[in-house]
Amino acid sequence: MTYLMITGRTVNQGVTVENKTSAEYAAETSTCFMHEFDMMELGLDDGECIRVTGPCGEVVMRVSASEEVETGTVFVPYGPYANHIVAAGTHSTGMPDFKSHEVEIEPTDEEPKTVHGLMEDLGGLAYDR
Amino acid sequence: MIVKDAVCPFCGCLCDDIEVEVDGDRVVAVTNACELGTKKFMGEKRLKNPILRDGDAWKDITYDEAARYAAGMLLSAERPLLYGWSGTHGEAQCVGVHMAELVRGVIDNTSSVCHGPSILAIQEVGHPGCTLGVVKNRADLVIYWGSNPIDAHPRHLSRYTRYAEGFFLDNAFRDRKVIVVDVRKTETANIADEFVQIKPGGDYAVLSALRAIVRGKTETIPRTVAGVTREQLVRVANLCKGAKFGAVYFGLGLTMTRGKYKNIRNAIELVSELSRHTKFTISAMRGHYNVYGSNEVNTWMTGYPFGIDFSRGIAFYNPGETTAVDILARKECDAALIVGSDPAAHFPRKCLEHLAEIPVVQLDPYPNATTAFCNVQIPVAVTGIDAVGTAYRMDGVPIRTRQVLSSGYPSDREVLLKMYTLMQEGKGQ
Amino acid sequence: MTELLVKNACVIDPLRSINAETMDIAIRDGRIVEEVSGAAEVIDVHGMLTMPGGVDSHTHICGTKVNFGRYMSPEDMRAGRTPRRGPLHATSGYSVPTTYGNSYRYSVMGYTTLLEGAMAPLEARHTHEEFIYTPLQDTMANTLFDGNWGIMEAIRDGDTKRVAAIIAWTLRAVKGFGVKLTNPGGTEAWQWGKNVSCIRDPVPYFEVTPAEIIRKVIEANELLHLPHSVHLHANNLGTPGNYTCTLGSMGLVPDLNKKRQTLYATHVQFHAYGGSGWPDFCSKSEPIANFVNMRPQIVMDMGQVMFGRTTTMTADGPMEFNLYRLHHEKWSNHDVELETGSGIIPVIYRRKNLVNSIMWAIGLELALLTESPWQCLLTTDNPNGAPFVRYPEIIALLMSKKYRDAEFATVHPDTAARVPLPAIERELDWYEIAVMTRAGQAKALGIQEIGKGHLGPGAYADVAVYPIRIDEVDPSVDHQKVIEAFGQTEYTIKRGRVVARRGECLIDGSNATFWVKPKVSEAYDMGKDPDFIEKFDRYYTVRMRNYPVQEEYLNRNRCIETEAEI
Amino acid sequence: MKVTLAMKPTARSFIPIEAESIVPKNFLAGTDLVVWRGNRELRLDEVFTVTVEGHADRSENVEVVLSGDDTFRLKRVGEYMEAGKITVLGNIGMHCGNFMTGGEIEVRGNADGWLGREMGGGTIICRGDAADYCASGYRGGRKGMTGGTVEVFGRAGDFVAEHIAGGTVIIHGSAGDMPGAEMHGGTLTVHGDCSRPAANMKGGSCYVFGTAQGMLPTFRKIGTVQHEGRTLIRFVGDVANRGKGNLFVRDYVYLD
Repeated sequence: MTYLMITGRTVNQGVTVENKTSAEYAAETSTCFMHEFDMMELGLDDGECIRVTGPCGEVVMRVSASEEVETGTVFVPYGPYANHIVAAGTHSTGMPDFKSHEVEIEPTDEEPKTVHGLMEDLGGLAYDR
Repeated sequence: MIVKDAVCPFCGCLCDDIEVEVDGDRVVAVTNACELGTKKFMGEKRLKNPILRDGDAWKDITYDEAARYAAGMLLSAERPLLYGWSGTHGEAQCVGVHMAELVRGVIDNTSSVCHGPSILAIQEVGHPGCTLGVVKNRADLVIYWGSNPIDAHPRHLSRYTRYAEGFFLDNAFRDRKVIVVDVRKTETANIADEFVQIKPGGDYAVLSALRAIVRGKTETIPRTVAGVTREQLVRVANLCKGAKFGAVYFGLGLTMTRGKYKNIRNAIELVSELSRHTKFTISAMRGHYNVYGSNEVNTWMTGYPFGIDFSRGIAFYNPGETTAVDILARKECDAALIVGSDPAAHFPRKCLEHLAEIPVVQLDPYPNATTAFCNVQIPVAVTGIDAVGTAYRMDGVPIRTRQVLSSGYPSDREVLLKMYTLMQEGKGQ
Repeated sequence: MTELLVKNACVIDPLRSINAETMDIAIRDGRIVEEVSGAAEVIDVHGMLTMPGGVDSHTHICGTKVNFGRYMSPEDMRAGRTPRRGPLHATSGYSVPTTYGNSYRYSVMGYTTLLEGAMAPLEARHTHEEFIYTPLQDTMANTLFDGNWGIMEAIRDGDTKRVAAIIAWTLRAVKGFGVKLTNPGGTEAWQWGKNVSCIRDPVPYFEVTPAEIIRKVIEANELLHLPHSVHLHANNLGTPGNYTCTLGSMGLVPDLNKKRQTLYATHVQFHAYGGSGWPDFCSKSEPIANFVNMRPQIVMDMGQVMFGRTTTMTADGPMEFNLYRLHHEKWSNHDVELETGSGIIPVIYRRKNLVNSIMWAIGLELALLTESPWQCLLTTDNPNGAPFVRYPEIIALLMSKKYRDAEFATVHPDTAARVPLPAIERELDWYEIAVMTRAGQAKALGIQEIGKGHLGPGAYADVAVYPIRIDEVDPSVDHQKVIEAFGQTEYTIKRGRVVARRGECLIDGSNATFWVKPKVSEAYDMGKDPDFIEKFDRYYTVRMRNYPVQEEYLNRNRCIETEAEI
Repeated sequence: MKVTLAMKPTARSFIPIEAESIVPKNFLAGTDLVVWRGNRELRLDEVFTVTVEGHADRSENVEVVLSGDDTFRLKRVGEYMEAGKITVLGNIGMHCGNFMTGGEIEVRGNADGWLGREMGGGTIICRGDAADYCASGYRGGRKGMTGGTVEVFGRAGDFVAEHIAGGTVIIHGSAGDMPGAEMHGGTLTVHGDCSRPAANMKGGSCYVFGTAQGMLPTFRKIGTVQHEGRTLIRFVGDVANRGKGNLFVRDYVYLD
């Protein structure tokens, strides 16, 4: 199914943003908030894993039911998970389409990667001390 | 020890009434701050010393070694990118500009992925704005458009709008109306007197329609515009025209969606149109505590607020070309210095793939997502916690942050000055 | 110890009544001295015109509003771009250049001291930050009190001493120099989208009139013994027929100070308009100049308009909105809580435009009709009338009837019927120009005693040597030579060092900021006044402890203490 | 005179090369020109194999031919060009033909952003696609293109002809979002589809021969007209802005 993915600030993202190596930050930024009707259609329960495919790749997140999002729309807190699939095009304005991405969502048995894992996938080296 | 009137270095509200209780070199309690600010004051797990990536391992190095590495990297680059700057104090930002001038690099700050589009709009039509206290004391109508202060600027409502006392309002809570415009029914929408829900991508059309209605051209407007009925648009337009003082606060819901700066331009032109009827102002809800400061510093020193390319010696500005995401995604830089931001967490993956290919030095107190792409990371003091310095609030009011504890870490300015001195020597100056 | 001897200078130093005497200027450690040792470095200037460093007593170069003018104008920044060279930083911009751009260009023209014309107290820190990056001039800031709630309340209560006390506390807190009133009362009314039409209109809610604000703040200013007088941007700027309002404002001013004027009326060109609307718009420079000629207690500056593109910026928010409605260009406005406001729009003054042509004439007329050059100083209200780089042309216009006539022939043909300029024969001389560009400005600001604006022993060694010999050039004929000479010094000497030579700045420099600390009695210390503190806490959005500008923001800190009468 | 600039293959670097020196006029005095790769100044022959055939004493008689696989990295080619011809056999980088007042530029491949920015005269032909801000203005500027012609045979990106005040822009394919935004004069024609055309227009004419997606609600419908054998719906606007421009579309869809 295709959804419009919006990314944005949440309190939990904000309180963990200075500690990006924490499990709390990873948990918050890998959460995909979805309307419960859409979840029913995909056969998803709260906390289950989904594969989200965007214009430049895919990433595994966890779904969370939310009344704030409309059907057909999902909300993901700012962070490395959403950005793993956000396209870099800016329409020559400097600003990517952080709030208007079409994504495909399907259930998966895979678990979300760690932030370190995502970074290493792209050629980085995690610092873990 | 309790430090009073400390300044919170989290968001653009830059609340300066924080009480911080310190025990030695540790913050033990924070009063008055929101959850976001409190967590920042209580931050832990700092990087202990500068680190260097050595193949597949990290090794500890000294500050001098780190500064030499950074200076050498910047001096040898053909088009270095100096990015970030919103999470540090103005005095450090000034050194950054001098460095960019000296090595002929590109200097950009996080506004390119925050309110950069707002700046592009202001450059087309100007900006009727005011300080936050003007709204607090006068506004009987506040519109949050594409912004969700409950999550992003939690005290904005209590200090300046919904729950704030106002000199000219007898009963501010009752007399002040709040309208929220968003594609989602956010928590902020729940405390609004009127919620206008727009279809995604429809902000521009709704703003145009409101302008036409304010101008008396209601008959041109279709029955619904981006999911909003004409009746509601007329009601909102009348609320605006009937207000004694109206204030629009807009967020990334306008800057990050389709049309980008054109949305903001349209909102500003709506406010300019309303200014013919009553008093109206508009302001950006800025994220980083000192993103506006980096715009201010860049502007007085280079003439431009962000996205400045010194490759040719003189300053060239063209967001979309000279901004960090574009440069990284197009692989148009060959080194990067990151200060006071975390692009690896906030940029699209394609940008990260280029960061992985070029030398990167970062100044940041904490290990973060960008650390993985660094050749060198240098830990620094946190402005407002263990370093003082100037920051500009979202409305342009400059505030000097306080130092609430001593950690022994050098400030951003100190580290940058060390690098800059080495670079000047390298250039024979 | 560093010593410098400027030999064979043709000196005009009006504060010492020296008019074109050939002499040597001795400098030691940044100050003028009687004589120096044989080891001093010698510069022989071979009879070139030499004056104290230029002083601009009203310019907009640093702070929130100026920077917003830059911020919103990337198209302006495409002009005037230079790369980093040696000790010099990159510059950009024409009408609102970067701080370095302002500083280098002023220095090349021989200016060493600048007064920022309008600083909102709440945003003072910003002005001081930019001063640090204006390295080749000493700076000071006029502080805005036009819409100050505490002051309006004290005036309503008839308590002039409290007005003085609030000014004293604020100047000290924000490291301000002088007291500025911009459209008094109007900036507060503008926070409701309203304005005051002239000096008798009450300010909404506060129920005081601009006339009361002007008079009481003048009295308070003198109670504090501030070096500078009240600096007034009168109500009703830019509207046809506003000269009556200007005369009314000037008529409020008693003569309270022996050393200097009691009121400094700024950019009076914008306030000397006749007519009942744009169709019959005309010059009223004559009644204004006649009025000033009879009142030594008033000094004004020209606010000259020059044709071309510029950016207007002022604390006068409602005026800028009216301009916006005329031009429909981009418009910015910035109201400041409990204090003041500002507005900015870009404009182009065109010769083909009748109104603009009349404005151009009025500024010149004010300078030519005011008998004493000490009472009408040369400014453009930079950049409102024109960027300051146009000063040399203005000097040449004032010195040459021939040049004025040639220019007049190119303006809108109906101008002649609306202005007295063509009939004015007066040509100013070198001495008068020296008064209008440094000596008069220093005297008006009250900084001659601390060594500014003259070359007497003990003065700051700020010297401008212009590449012109006044015994060889007739300014009424050779206006082009005058423009060239004042456009680029042979030497600009700042604090005893040569900082600019023939159009090139030579060093990075380091500025000093002058500010005033009036000493008041305990009873009038607003920092301890419960009512003041309570209102501050309730209605400002910045904590009172976080409001004062720390001395760390002053690069070279030059505090002037005064003994107040309260 | 024909000047052939064959771009040498380079290492895998994407640092843009600013080459505003590549205008016909400059070759009248020889080929001793410089270009800039980032902050490094390079001689023209360090980047190109330079061949000159024939002789000319006027720019009109100079043709510059650019070839090679990496010409997409060249920025500002043809800036301030007054006369003569530039032919780019492949793709060209940003800002080609900035401020051009005369002569002709032909791009056989695709053109990157800001093709013909603030153009005052002359002709630009792009056989492939043009990226964003084709024939547009500069940041904060009042006026974009004021004269001349830009013709793109492929598609155009977003913000084509933004701030246009004069001249002609023709896009044979589709255009992206907001073509003709803020237009106050001149003519923009899009043969294919686009979204939100002529936003906030004050004057000028905008033709869309395909479908206008997300049609703005602030245009007043006048009726149908015949134009070059097509039936188009005529709107006037933008009424949000006291605009008196003409917008013609074959059909349109509101975001309702």
